[in-house]
Amino acid sequence: MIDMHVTLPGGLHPLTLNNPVMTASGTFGYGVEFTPYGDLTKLGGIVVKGLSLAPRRGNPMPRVAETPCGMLNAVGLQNDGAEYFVRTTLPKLPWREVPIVANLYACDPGEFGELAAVLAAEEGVAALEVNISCPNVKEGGVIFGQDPRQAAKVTEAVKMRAGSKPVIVKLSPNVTDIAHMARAVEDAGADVLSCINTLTGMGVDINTRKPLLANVVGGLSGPAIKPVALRCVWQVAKAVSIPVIGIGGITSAEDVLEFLLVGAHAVQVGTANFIRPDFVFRLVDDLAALCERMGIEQWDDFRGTLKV
Amino acid sequence: MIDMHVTLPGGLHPLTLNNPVMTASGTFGYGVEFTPYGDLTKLGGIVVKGLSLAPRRGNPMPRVAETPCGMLNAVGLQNDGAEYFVRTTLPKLPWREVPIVANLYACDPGEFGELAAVLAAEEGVAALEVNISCPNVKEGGVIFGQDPRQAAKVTEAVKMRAGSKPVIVKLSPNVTDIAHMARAVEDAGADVLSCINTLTGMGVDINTRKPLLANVVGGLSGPAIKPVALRCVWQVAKAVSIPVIGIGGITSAEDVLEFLLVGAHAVQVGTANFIRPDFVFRLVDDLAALCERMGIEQWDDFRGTLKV
Amino acid sequence: MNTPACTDLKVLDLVPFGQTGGEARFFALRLERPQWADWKPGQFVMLRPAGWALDMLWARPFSICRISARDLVIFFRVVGRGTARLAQLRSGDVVHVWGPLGNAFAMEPDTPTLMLAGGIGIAPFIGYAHTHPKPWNLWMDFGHRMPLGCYPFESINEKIMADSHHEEGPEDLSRFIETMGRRMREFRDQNGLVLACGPTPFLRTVRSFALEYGVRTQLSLETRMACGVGACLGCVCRTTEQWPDPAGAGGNVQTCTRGPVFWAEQITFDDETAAPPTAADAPVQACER
Amino acid sequence: MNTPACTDLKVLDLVPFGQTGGEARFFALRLERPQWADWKPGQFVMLRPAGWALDMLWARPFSICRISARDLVIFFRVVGRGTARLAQLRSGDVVHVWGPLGNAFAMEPDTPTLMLAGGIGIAPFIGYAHTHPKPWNLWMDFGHRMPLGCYPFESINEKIMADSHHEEGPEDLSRFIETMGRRMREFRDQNGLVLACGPTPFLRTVRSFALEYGVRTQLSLETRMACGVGACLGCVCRTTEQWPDPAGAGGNVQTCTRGPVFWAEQITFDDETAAPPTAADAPVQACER
Ligand SMILES: Cc1cc2nc3c(=O)[nH]c(=O)nc-3n(C[C@H](O)[C@H](O)[C@H](O)COP(=O)(O)OP(=O)(O)OC[C@H]3O[C@@H](n4cnc5c(N)ncnc54)[C@H](O)[C@@H]3O)c2cc1C
Ligand SMILES: Cc1cc2nc3c(=O)[nH]c(=O)nc-3n(C[C@H](O)[C@H](O)[C@H](O)COP(=O)(O)OP(=O)(O)OC[C@H]3O[C@@H](n4cnc5c(N)ncnc54)[C@H](O)[C@@H]3O)c2cc1C
Ligand SMILES: Cc1cc2nc3c(=O)[nH]c(=O)nc-3n(C[C@H](O)[C@H](O)[C@H](O)COP(=O)(O)O)c2cc1C
Ligand SMILES: Cc1cc2nc3c(=O)[nH]c(=O)nc-3n(C[C@H](O)[C@H](O)[C@H](O)COP(=O)(O)O)c2cc1C
Ligand code: FES
Ligand code: FES
Repeated sequence: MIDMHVTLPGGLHPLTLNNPVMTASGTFGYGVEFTPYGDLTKLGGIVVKGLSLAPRRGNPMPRVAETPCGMLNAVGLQNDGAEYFVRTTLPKLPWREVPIVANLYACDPGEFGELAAVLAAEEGVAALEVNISCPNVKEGGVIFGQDPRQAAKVTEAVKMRAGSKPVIVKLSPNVTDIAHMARAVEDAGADVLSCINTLTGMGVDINTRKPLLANVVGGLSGPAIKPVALRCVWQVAKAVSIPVIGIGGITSAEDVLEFLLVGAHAVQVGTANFIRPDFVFRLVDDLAALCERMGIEQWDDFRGTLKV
Repeated sequence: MIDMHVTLPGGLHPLTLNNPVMTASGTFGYGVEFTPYGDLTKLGGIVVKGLSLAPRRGNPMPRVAETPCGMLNAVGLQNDGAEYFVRTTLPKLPWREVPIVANLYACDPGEFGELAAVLAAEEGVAALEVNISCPNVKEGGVIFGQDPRQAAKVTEAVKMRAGSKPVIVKLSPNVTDIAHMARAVEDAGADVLSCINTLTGMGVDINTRKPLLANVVGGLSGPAIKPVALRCVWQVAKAVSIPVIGIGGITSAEDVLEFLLVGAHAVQVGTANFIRPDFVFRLVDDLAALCERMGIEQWDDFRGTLKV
Repeated sequence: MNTPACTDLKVLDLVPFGQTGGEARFFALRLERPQWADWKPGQFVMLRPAGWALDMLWARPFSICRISARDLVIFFRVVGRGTARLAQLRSGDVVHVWGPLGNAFAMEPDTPTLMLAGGIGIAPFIGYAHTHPKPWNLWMDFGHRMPLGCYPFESINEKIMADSHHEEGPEDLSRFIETMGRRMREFRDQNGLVLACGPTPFLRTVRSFALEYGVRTQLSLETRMACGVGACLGCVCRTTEQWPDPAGAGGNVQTCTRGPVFWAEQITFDDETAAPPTAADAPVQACER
Repeated sequence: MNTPACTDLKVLDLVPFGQTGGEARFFALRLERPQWADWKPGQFVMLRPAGWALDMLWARPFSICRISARDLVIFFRVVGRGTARLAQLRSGDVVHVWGPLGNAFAMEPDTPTLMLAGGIGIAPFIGYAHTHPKPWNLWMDFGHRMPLGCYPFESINEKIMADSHHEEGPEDLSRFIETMGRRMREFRDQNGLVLACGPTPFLRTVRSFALEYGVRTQLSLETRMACGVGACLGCVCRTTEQWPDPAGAGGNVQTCTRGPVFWAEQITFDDETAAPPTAADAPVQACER
């Protein structure tokens, strides 16, 4: 039987996961919401809801809408702030048994640095994931993740204050050339890349003539985007030499292997957590069984072995 | 009851469609394939399979794959060439009753211009649609549709040889800023914009460890991409003053109205033609019935009335 | 509060109410009994048939009507794609169910309690009426647009004092609103409790009466829910300065975990800058939530 | 050729073959009779149940087994998601069907004709055997991996001379290939005709024998199809210099409209640089197409 553990090489403290199946930020709350439905320590790792320095109320309602094989969200990063998380929520999490990854959201590089310092200082935080799908308010609102120089700046700012904690940079698919973005943040010091964040989308109601989201546009996620996510992970994994975490539309153990096949070291499961709250726990079991059935004995024998 | 006709303003010869429902290039053959399944003259317009100057064999197999609420294709623009189309196929089409739009594919601006000249000369061709989702072989393979300057060059080249025929430029969603692209081709003289072409995606088979498409990456289409398409059409319609044709994931009359609501003058139906070959004919009837039910009496009263 | 769980339950049967055949829009769905220790009226379940394709990812929230030794019953109305698919369930089909979710209505057996139900909002009150230890302290006013036989009104009417108000035209609606106002004042005068469940416009009215007349009132909110467990933050409502936790005042709280039942003065409907395109907006779904 | 049409047909019944219960993987699907004027053996239909959600957009192609006064019958094997869903059809369900599509097998009543079928590739030969005016000129060799009862072999065997070859191990396979070679030489010597339908590796073998021994041979290809009407260009196969239309030689032609039946020497399997991940590649689907 396969040893499910996976280590993401690089960095001072390489991140070792119980298995390649992590949860994606914003879709698994702070982890604690799911304790009735499964054993958190069974997971590869838990990426918590995006955290900002100050608490945020988020966007007005409605914030979510269902779409064909997917959903739109514009939650607007509602969260209690990093301080509250560190003081109140983190102690409730089994962080010695399962890596907890903090997901960082800020509006300029300086703020990102401060946030990184707060979170990296915590023993219970195993790694930092930088959400660069946010506008740089100081630079006229350009999205960090759509401009290689801005993305590099954020990466450097976080890296500088992250101490020995691995820094994961989460890439946006809403760009002309994702490989270019990936190289830019790799050069800026990222230890790991995760991709993809949501695709920008929109929905409308023809009866009310209103958008489905108060924010008008939002992020598309779910199985609908899996082909785009696989393409991005494949392009990024070829372009960089640091490990990549695949995200986007995973709803089965087969999907997990698809991402590993195109070069990912691990994956994150997002929208599928809404199919049923025990989804990701079952997925870990399914993955072990599938590997057994397919005779996969080591992740290294399978990862990136796509025949092109 | 609503008068279903719609005129796309602008250009020397504004394009008047029987109704807003056109077929999308590459999904309706040359139209003739569908004569057993419906009356072609019922359609708003027919955009034929992409045409190149010389015949093209297209990509090796496999070329298509099903994905959640969508599909991937990498057909590689197999076609008999513009000459053959003009000589053999066009005369079989009821072009006096339904506008036939030629979809142009070439690999450098000069070739695009020649192609435009051949097709614009035909009385049976009502308009030209320029597919800029192709690599510029002379400029190192950069995709025209991902670089505003290249896209503008192609638009100018086509426009120069198109005579009085309206030139529609079909935008790719695989860019950081589609509004920017739209303005670039508008400035270069495009009469109409259509969007979106497919999203770049990929699929793999974990058993064979091979990509699902021989071409490895391909274009994602179908309901899965509708939220992205709506967002693009909304952004583009706000950015330009020429009319926009919405494309992407339409499978119902409600979907058609969604695109009109965000600002499209007309739509094209692609992948839905594979659900059943009489799909688009039924859709025209459904649309008329829906407008009746909703009390929509003029397209102008509904188009672009989204409340944001 | 009881710990929720996620289980697979078989459909026992699906019983149309009021109408039959392709016309039926109201159903009681009986599922196998889940192994939950406990539940309280006002709580709900998330429900997703195992056979649903991934084109529709989310489960749907429904109030628990009853959990007996043999079954779990919910009552629903077809308003859109998800409920239309639920109406196609057959005996033996498997449904993923998680619950019991959310808080519950206040239960004060000795307090005169008025239940205000609008349309399908009657559902949670079935359990409330049936588990209330002193049903003689319970009253109900029920407003509905479809014929009474479409709703499980009888099963409440046989336990407690219940009045139904058929809204067939605008005058009926204003009469019902007037009645609600009068009844709420009556219950205030008795130091009573008011519980309301129904479409958002109805809850808005109840809330404004509650504030105006100063009667202790709870509202069970309907919002669109993706997860039901507090994780997606898609179902939030805006709190007021009356919110018990000062840190949360004026913020957004999850309806699924902090609600669905709220004290009228602790939340507000007013901040919904772009109000959700709820059932009430779409012509076909005008009458009920 | 007859003009195809797209119609909605009701399911009459779905009969499992060979296995029963959850195990069943082989089925005969009987639909209402369509109003088509005519059809020919080797032609096929595209089939998409009306109840399918949009998560699976394409219809699926199946050979026509039979069209009688009362019904249209196809025979299928569950190999993936689409066929698994087809296996859940119930009487009365509606299916969108378009056809008859494609060309057909050559029918030369006086020519000794050998049908070579691999697995589910037997399907089109049912119609062929039943509509052939001189069945005494027809022979069949049928290779199969699952028990014979899984296939509609009996209905052919009662009409014509048919041999079945159960492949249980590698030796059986080489024996069957040997038999096919011998039989094809026999038919060449009689100036006969060979028709083959089955998984691609099987067709490859038949094609190489056809070319080696110089026997007139037709192959019915299986390719993935999205539209079935020649529009998507997803189902093409590569022609050779023998292709009758010089302009098309060495190009790609649609299997759905120019096939599915091709003369062995007019098409090639060799240009499939990245061979499709067909049923034959996946472990669970090793044996049949
Ligand atoms: C705590 C709670 C308890 C509920 N209890 C019941 C019950 O006992 N019986 C019952 O019939 N219904 C109940 N509902 C409402 C029910 O969940 C919705 O009617 C259902 O989710 C609609 O799904 P749909 O796919 O058919 O509608 P959709 O196709 O998604 O939408 C159709 C219309 O319904 C609106 N809508 C969608 N989801 C919701 C939602 N969650 N709440 C309100 N409107 C929505 C949409 O805006 C749209 O106008 C409850 C809702 C909540 C939050
Ligand atoms: C002209 C024609 C006639 C056919 N007649 C019959 C018939 O009479 N009975 C029958 O059982 N089958 C027949 N087939 C094959 C049948 O269409 C496929 O088995 C079916 O489409 C698989 O769908 P799925 O969703 O279950 O498989 P998927 O989940 O899509 O795929 C499962 C496996 O089947 C392979 N596959 C998918 N589609 C096809 C396809 N069109 N052809 C071959 N392999 C495919 C995939 O590569 C994969 O390995 C025919 C195919 C063609 C082209
Ligand atoms: C409701 C919701 C909230 C999200 N919030 C965040 C967030 O706070 N930070 C972040 O980096 N990504 C966020 N995401 C993106 C997901 O982490 C993930 O990248 C995306 O949903 C694609 O994966 P999926 O298709 O598996 O959902 C959110 C997604 C959803 C659906
Ligand atoms: C099989 C296939 C072939 C296509 N060929 C072309 C083409 O030749 N030229 C072009 O501009 N777009 C082509 N497209 C893109 C479609 O015209 C359309 O832009 C896209 O599919 C999105 O619309 P849909 O979701 O309705 O399919 C093709 C799409 C498909 C699925
Ligand atoms: S439904 Fe997800 S937080 Fe309430
Ligand atoms: S299946 Fe579309 S061209 Fe043959």
